[in-house]
Amino acid sequence: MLEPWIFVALLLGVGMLLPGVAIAANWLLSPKKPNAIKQSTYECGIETVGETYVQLKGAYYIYALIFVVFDIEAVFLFPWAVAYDKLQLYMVLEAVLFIVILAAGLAYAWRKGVLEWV
Amino acid sequence: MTILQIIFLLTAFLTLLAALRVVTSPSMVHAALWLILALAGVAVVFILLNATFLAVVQVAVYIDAIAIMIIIVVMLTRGAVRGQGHTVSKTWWAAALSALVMLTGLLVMLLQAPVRGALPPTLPLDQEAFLERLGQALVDVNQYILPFEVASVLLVAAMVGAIIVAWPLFVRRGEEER
Amino acid sequence: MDSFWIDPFSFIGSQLAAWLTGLGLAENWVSLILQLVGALALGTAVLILTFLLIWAERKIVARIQDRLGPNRVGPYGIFQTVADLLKLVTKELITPEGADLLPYNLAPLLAVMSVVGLWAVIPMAPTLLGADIHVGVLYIVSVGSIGTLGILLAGLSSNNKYALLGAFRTVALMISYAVPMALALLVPVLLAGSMSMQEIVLAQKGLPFLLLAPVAALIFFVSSIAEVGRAPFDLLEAESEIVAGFHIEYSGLKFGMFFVAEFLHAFTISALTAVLFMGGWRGPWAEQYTALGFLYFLVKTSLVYFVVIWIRGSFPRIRIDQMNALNWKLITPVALAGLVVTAVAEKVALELGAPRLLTHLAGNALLIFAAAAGLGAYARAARRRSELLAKASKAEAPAG
Amino acid sequence: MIPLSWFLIFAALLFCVGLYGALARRNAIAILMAIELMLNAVNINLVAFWRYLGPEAVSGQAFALVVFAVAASEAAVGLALMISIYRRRHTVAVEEIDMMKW
Repeated sequence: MLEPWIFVALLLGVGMLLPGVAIAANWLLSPKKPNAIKQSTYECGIETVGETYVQLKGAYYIYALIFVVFDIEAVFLFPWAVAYDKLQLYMVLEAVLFIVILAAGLAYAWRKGVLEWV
Repeated sequence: MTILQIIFLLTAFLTLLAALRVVTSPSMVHAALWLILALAGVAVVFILLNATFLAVVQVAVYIDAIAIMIIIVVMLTRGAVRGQGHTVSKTWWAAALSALVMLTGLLVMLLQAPVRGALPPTLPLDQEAFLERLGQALVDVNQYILPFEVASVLLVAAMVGAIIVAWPLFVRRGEEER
Repeated sequence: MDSFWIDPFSFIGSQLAAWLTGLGLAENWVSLILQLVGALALGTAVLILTFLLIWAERKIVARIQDRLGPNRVGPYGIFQTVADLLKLVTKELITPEGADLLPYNLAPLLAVMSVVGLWAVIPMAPTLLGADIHVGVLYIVSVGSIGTLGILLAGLSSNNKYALLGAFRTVALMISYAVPMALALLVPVLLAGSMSMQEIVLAQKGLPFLLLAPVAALIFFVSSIAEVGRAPFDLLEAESEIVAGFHIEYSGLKFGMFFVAEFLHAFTISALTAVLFMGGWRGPWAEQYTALGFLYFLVKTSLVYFVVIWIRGSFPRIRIDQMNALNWKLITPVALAGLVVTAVAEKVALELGAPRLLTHLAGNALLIFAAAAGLGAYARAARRRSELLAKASKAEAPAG
Repeated sequence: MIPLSWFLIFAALLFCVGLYGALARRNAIAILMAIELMLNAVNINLVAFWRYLGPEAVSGQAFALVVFAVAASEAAVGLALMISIYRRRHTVAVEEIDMMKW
C-alpha cells in the first residue's frame, strides 16, 4: 500500500542529498579566505543604506490570497474530475456552478482593480 | 517495534518540536519556517494513515499556499512587535496552565475511550476507487453537495472580505505618499 | 523473464533482485534496496542529464542568434558544462554577513529537491516509472510548488534588499501562474478519469489529449514556462532591474544549484507536457517493446524542450505588469472556461453519443473565438483610453 | 501496526501546543499560526478515526477537506485584518489593539 511512497520519500531524500554532496565537495575544494568586504551585502559596489527588510507593497498579499482560494478550488475539483465518468449530468453542472461562483470572485477582484500591478 | 512505528514516532517527535518552536520562536519569520516543518510532519502522518490524497492536499494547500501567505504578511508587518522584548504576553503562565489542563482532560478521556487500542482494519477499497467515491459523494445531492457548494461561497466571501478589508488602505496610502 | 532488449529496465531490476535474494536477504529488504538503487539511479541520471541540457540549450540559442556557441571543450563543445562545473567547484562559498544560516543553506537544496522529486511520478516507459501513486497529478502541483518556497527562503535569508525584492516578485508571479496550471491539469484528469500518471498515458490510446483539449495543453505549457521563469517570463532575474534576483548572494555551487534546478525544471515541464497531453511513451509497438516506448518518450520530450528553447530565443522579455495582466485577465479566465467546456463537452459526447473528438474541437474552437473577441474588445478599450489621455495631455501642453 | 491511541495522543499534544500559542503569543500573526496547528490536530483526529473506525465511509476525508477550506478562509481574512490594523496603528500586538476595550 505504502510502497510507492517509500520510493517518493527516497527520491526526495536523494534530491536533497546529491546537491548536498556537491556543495560539500565545493566546500572542501574551495579556498576559504573570508573578509569583511567580501561578506558585506552586495549592491553593485554601493554602500548599503538602511535595514534589509524594506517595506513591501501590500499587493503581494492579494496575489497570495487569490492563489489560496483557487488552490482550494482545484483541490475540491480533483476528486470530482477523477469520478467524472460515473457522474450524472446534474453532478457535472453542480461543479460548473462551483467554478462559476469562484469566477465571480475573480471578476469582483478584477472590477475592484486589485489585479493591476502597481 | 515495527518500522512503521519508528517512522511515526520520529515524525511525531519532529512535528511536536517544530510546533513548540512555532509558539516560542521570537522571530516571526523563523516561526513561519518551523510551521512549514510541522505541516510537512502532519502530511507524513496522513501518509501513514493511508490518506494519501489528504497528504498531498496538505502540501498543496498548507505548505504551498497558506504558509507562503503567512510569510508574505509577516514581511508586510515586519518589526511590528520587535523591540519590545517579549514574545509572549504577561499572562503566559495562565495560557500554559489552560493548555496543560486541556491536555490532561484529553488524555483522561482518551484512556477511558473504548477504541484506544484499536488496530487499523484492512482497507476495503483501493485508494483509487476510494477517491472516486469521495468525488461522487462531494457532488451527490444525498451526501456532501451542501458543504461542497458552501465551501465555494465561503471561499469567495473570504476573498471579497479580505480584499475589502485590505485593499482600500493600500490605495489611500499610495495617495498619501504621492 | 523478459530479454534485455525488449524490456531492459525490468530485466536489470529482476537480475538485481535475484542476485540480492541469492545473498540471503529477506524479501522486504531486497525491495527496499531495489527502491533505493532506483531512486539513486533516477536522481543521478536527471542531474547528469542537466549537463547535456545546458549544452544543448546554449548550442541551440547560439544557432538562433547566428553564433557558434560552445565549441572548444570536446567534440562540438559538449564538455563545456563540465568545465564550467569544475570552475564553480573551486569557487569560494561566500556567506554574506547577517545571513540566516539554516534557511540560507537549505534554499538551494529545496530548489533541486522539488524538481528531482517530480520525476518520481513521470512514466518514462510502460515499466519504467518510479512510483505509480494514485494522486500523481496533484503530487506534481504540490511538489512543483515547493521550489517557490526555496526561492522565498533564499530571498528572506540573504540579508539583501535586492534578493528580498526579487524573491517576492518571483513568488508573486509563480503563485499567480500556479493557478491556471492547476486548472489546466484538471482537464487530463477529467478526460482520463484518474490522477495516476500511468493511467493518463494509458487513457490516451489512439487519441492524445492534445487533440481533445488543445487550449488546456497550451495553457499548461505557457503557465509552466512562466512557473520555471524561462524567457520571455524571466523577470525574476532581470539584471537591469533587480541586479540578479533572489540568488544574488549565492556563490559557487550553491548558486549552481539554482541554475541546475532551473534548467532541469524546464526539461521536466517538457516531459510533463509530453506525458499529459502527447501520450508519453505511447506509439506503435510501444507496449511490446518497452525500450521503444522510452525512445518515444524521449523524442516527444525533446521536441517540446526544443520549443521551449525556441521561445526563449525568439521572444523579448515582457514587462512585469504585462505578465501579471496576461495571467489574471487572459489565461486564468480562459482556463476556468476551458475546464467547463471540456466537462460539458465530454458529458454531451457520452450522453448524446456525439463524436468525441468533434465535440471537443467545437468546444475549444468556441472558446478560442470567445477569448479572441474578449481580447479584441480589451485592446480597443485600452487604445481608446490612451488616445483620450494623449488628447488631454496635448490640450494641456501648449500652455506650459 | 500503529494503535489508534498513538495518533490521538499525538493530535492531543499538537492541539495543546497550538492552544498555548494561541493564548500566550503577543503577535496576532503568531496566534493565527497557532490556530493553524490546532486545525491540523483536528484533521489528524478526523483522518485517524476514518482509518480505524470506518475506512469504507467517505465522511472522514470529506470533513477534512472542508476543514482545509475553512482554515484557508480563516487565515485569509485574519491576515487581511492584520494588514489593515498594521496600516492604521503600526502594531499587530494583541494587547495594543484595544480600541474597542471599554
